Amino acid sequence: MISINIEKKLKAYSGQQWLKIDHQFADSSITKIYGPSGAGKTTFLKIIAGLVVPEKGGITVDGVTWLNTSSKISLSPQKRLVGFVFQNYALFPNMTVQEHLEYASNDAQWIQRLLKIGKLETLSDHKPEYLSGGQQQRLAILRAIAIRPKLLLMDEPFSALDPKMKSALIAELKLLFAELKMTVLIVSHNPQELEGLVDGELLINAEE
Amino acid sequence: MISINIEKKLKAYSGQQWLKIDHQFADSSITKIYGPSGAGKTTFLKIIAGLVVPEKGGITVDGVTWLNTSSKISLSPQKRLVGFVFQNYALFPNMTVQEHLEYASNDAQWIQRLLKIGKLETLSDHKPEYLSGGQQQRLAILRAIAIRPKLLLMDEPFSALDPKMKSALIAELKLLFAELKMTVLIVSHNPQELEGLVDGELLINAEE
Amino acid sequence: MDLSPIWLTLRLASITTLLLLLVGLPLAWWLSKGRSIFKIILEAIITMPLVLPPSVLGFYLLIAFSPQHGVGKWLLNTFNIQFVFSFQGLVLASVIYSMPFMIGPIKSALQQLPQSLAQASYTLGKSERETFLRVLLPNIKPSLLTAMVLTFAHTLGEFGVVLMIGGNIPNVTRVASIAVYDSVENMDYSAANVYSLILFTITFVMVIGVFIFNKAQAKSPLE
Amino acid sequence: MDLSPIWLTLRLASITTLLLLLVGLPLAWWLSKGRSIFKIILEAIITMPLVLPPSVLGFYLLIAFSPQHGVGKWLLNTFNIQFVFSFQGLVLASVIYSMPFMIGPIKSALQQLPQSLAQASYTLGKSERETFLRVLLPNIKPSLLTAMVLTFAHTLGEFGVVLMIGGNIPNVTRVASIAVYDSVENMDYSAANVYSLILFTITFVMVIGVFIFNKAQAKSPLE
Amino acid sequence: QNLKVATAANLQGIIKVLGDDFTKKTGIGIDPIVGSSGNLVAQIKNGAPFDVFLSADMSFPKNLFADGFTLQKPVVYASGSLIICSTQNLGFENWERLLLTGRVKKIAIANPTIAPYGKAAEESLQKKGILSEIKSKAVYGESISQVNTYITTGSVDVGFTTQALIKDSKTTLYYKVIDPKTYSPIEQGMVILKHAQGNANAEKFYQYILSAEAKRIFKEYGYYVQ
Ligand SMILES: Nc1ncnc2c1ncn2[C@@H]1O[C@H](COP(=O)(O)OP(=O)(O)OP(=O)(O)O)[C@@H](O)[C@H]1O
Ligand SMILES: Nc1ncnc2c1ncn2[C@@H]1O[C@H](COP(=O)(O)OP(=O)(O)OP(=O)(O)O)[C@@H](O)[C@H]1O
Ligand code: MOO
Ligand SMILES: [Mg+2]
Ligand SMILES: [Mg+2]
Repeated sequence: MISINIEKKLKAYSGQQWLKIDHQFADSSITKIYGPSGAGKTTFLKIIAGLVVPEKGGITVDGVTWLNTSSKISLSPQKRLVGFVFQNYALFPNMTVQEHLEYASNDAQWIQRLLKIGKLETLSDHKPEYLSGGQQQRLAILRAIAIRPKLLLMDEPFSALDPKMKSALIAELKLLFAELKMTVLIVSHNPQELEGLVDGELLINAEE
Repeated sequence: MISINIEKKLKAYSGQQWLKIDHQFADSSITKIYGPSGAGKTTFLKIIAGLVVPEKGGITVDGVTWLNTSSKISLSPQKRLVGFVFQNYALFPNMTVQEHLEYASNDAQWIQRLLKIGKLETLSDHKPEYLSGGQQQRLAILRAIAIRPKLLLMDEPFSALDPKMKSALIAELKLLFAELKMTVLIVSHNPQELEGLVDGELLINAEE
Repeated sequence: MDLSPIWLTLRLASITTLLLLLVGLPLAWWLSKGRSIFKIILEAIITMPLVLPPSVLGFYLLIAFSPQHGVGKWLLNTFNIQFVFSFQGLVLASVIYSMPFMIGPIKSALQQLPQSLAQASYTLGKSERETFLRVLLPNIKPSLLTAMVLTFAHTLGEFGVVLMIGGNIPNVTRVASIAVYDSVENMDYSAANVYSLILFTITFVMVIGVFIFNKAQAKSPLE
Repeated sequence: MDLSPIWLTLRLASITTLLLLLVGLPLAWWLSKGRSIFKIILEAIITMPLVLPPSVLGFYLLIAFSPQHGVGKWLLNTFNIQFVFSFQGLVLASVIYSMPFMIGPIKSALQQLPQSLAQASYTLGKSERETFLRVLLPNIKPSLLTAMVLTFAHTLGEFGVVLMIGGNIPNVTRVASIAVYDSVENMDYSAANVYSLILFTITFVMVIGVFIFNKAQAKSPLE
Repeated sequence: QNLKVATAANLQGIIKVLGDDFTKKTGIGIDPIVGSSGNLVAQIKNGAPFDVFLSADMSFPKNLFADGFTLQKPVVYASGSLIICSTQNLGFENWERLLLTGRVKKIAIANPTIAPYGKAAEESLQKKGILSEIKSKAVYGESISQVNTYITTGSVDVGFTTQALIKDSKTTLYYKVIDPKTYSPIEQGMVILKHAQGNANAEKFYQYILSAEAKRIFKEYGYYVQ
């Protein structure tokens, strides 16, 4: 189980906002996170991954303390090892599709399977620059899953995919999540796209 | 009226694909462009804007030849002056929201109006780095419109916006398009989001 | 102690850096776009002065601009300009000598920028020049500053070339590096130390100033 | 004609560039991350050798490493290492002297990379070191090459420092720049020309090679 | 307008004394341009605005004269005196034996191909029959000034240099004058350059350098004068 209770100041709008979250995520659950633009969804995911540190709060995962601001504990991103699909993909310009996955995993069979899931087999030696928007986004998803994380954080992971591609991919991912017993948090703006996939929702709305 | 008839080789998949388009867009029309990921939608828009040159074909806009590969005519992007919303935003890291719009237009009132349409008034002195995904996307839209283009090309312009924000923005844009008599091409993966806005559709599907 | 070499040096370094900004920026930009074999060769030529021992470069300049023959004679007779043993000669030599320091870092930084930045600017109707000045350059500011600091400092410390074509004439070509060298040769180590210390301090202050200015502009993480 | 100065010079420049890669890369990387006042000062100190006239830097090194006293004496007695009039001394001096050329361009290029690259790598469980080597460095390859070319070439052309602490010993410290200088002094201008030409050619070929290698890797537009 | 006097590096110290004395007597100021003789010649041949050239040897002035850069034939104004010198008190009574012992690890000599003092030192070593044995200890300076730097900073154990160093140096030095019979005289020549055509002051300076007062100063600095 993942327990999160954090408070983070957002510098955003002229005034000041607080991102306050107090929530538990059950093991192997898949949760949709939504809320207005700029409310702090991305920030929330980054806090969980250890990329941003909140002013106050704690995170406990299966009994292990990842973060506790009062006792100054904060595990590094490397130790937390969550899968992270960045909203802007954050692909490595120097690596081909294949190299991205090899960077994340040593298992050649696993990589083959991922490429097939993302329908990128034929593009495996292309660099991000030569990929279309949707192809880039699929690569970002595959890279995050490649490390077989126990916890997967996805920031708007399907926004650049056409409906057919999207539903095929989601069907595959659903099986994969179950197989690997992943806990998954998905930020999404689209009310319908996650139907049948998620088993919970969390609304993020910043407070003044 | 905009007449387009082009052929462009896509290096993509292991084999070779051709992007072949032969289409007319009526003045002040709003067209939705859709098709599978990697089919060439972004490439098509870049060809119209003059950022990519096709192997063969021509583009004529209101009687003016923008492109004619057989007589080696190709107007520069600066001369074509289309509004372009890039799929990855392509914001300028060195400029604040306000500066982006000032770079595109000298009209202070116009800029104020745009900021309001994009709900970015309170963020006007933030740089892209400090904006959320949705805020960045709205800035990209505003910047493209700021030059009051006769032709506006939008590549997945609403993918990072929450539904409420999106429908409010689309309503505003609809008025603006009519007011400025813009011809608009919108690439979108979402079957519903453009309902009521567009008056035509174009399917792009690469051929072997 | 005679401080005129310090002023002369500062004047030389500032003028050189300024000229190289004017010449080097467009050149670096042009070199960063595409790569014909012609550009590669030009770039190699620009890099050359770096590899020649300064005294040798100075020697070639001395011969090239000697008022006794060839180019130097023609320049003297036609324009009454003499490049050897004159301040403008030092400026010319420094510009040639420090060119790669200005061009190199800027050019490679430009190459590393994503192409979409320039493209976005073009669709806004901006010329290549305006795009360069208002979009590309501001986004490589750290490299630009590095290039300027390297150029300025390198000119301050220039020695071999000046030794050759300068002639060590007080107030005209007797720059600080030569003054220090003289002091060392003269075993007047305290004067050498004072000159060195002044040069040191100036650069130190300059470099720290640049970094602090840079820091004020640096990206801060979310927290 | 005696070609040993050329070989010696190439050896010196290669070793210096290699050492500076090993020392300079981690240092540039460390400097590019965040900016404490301590880092700023350290960076200013690294930039210093650039601004000191080479002969003066050489003079200070001479005093620091003189085997009669202080550090030099201790080194000689303890490790039997002597830095004046020896090849390792030239290497040390060149490393100090060329350090800013390696550090500057790399550091600023690293600063210009988006932070999300490193972040993405961290979430994949990669250490900072691995992230640096496999993600950050490859994405600043043009700047890395610029830094290496500047360092190599600058060491080739180094003169004043070697003049001071080298002692012009054939096969040990008599590098090409000194050989050229001697020829000029001796009014043997043809030998000077030959040496210069060889240096020229080597760098020219090297620089062109690097650029062509770079070109093969450069991004090509969609068309 | 001050006279511009191109001055060989070994005169670095003495030229100030000479210059001050000359100015006191005539009211004419001088700007010494100090450098190695070879370098100064290269500059003179390429248009350097110098009036008088005081070289470290005769061959450079002769070369200038032959190429027509001077107003008259070169004259010898002084001859250099070679010494062996150190910051340590090693005992120079039998210096040729000393150089062979382990107490001396590095010996500074001016580059004999370009500096007359270096040529003289090697000649002397040759005469003593130890040149080849000490070759591995030799360290070469580009000019006599550089040899002086090596000696005074203690970078070398001993060095061969000009006696003028003793007068200039602020540190204590131990030295012995080398027997002038063991090397050919280090004759230093002077010329008035074309640039000084019609400049009476240059002629005055030329005469001063050959005068008895100047000779006294040269002698004080250890130079031989007729
Ligand atoms: N690096 C940063 N430093 C300071 N403030 C930031 C930074 N990045 C984003 N912000 C601000 O913090 C707020 C929350 O941003 P965040 O990216 O978490 O929003 P979001 O919920 O993901 O929005 P979206 O749906 O538009 O992506 C925004 O208002 C934004 O302006
Ligand atoms: N710079 C490039 N050079 C060569 N090929 C490219 C380049 N960019 C994209 N491609 C290839 O061309 C094809 C068309 O790309 P394009 O970006 O136009 O697709 P798209 O229809 O916009 O897809 P998406 O909906 O995923 O954004 C893709 O298969 C892609 O791999
Ligand atoms: O010109 Mo000198 O006096 O041989 O060094
Ligand atoms: Mg977000
Ligand atoms: Mg696309």
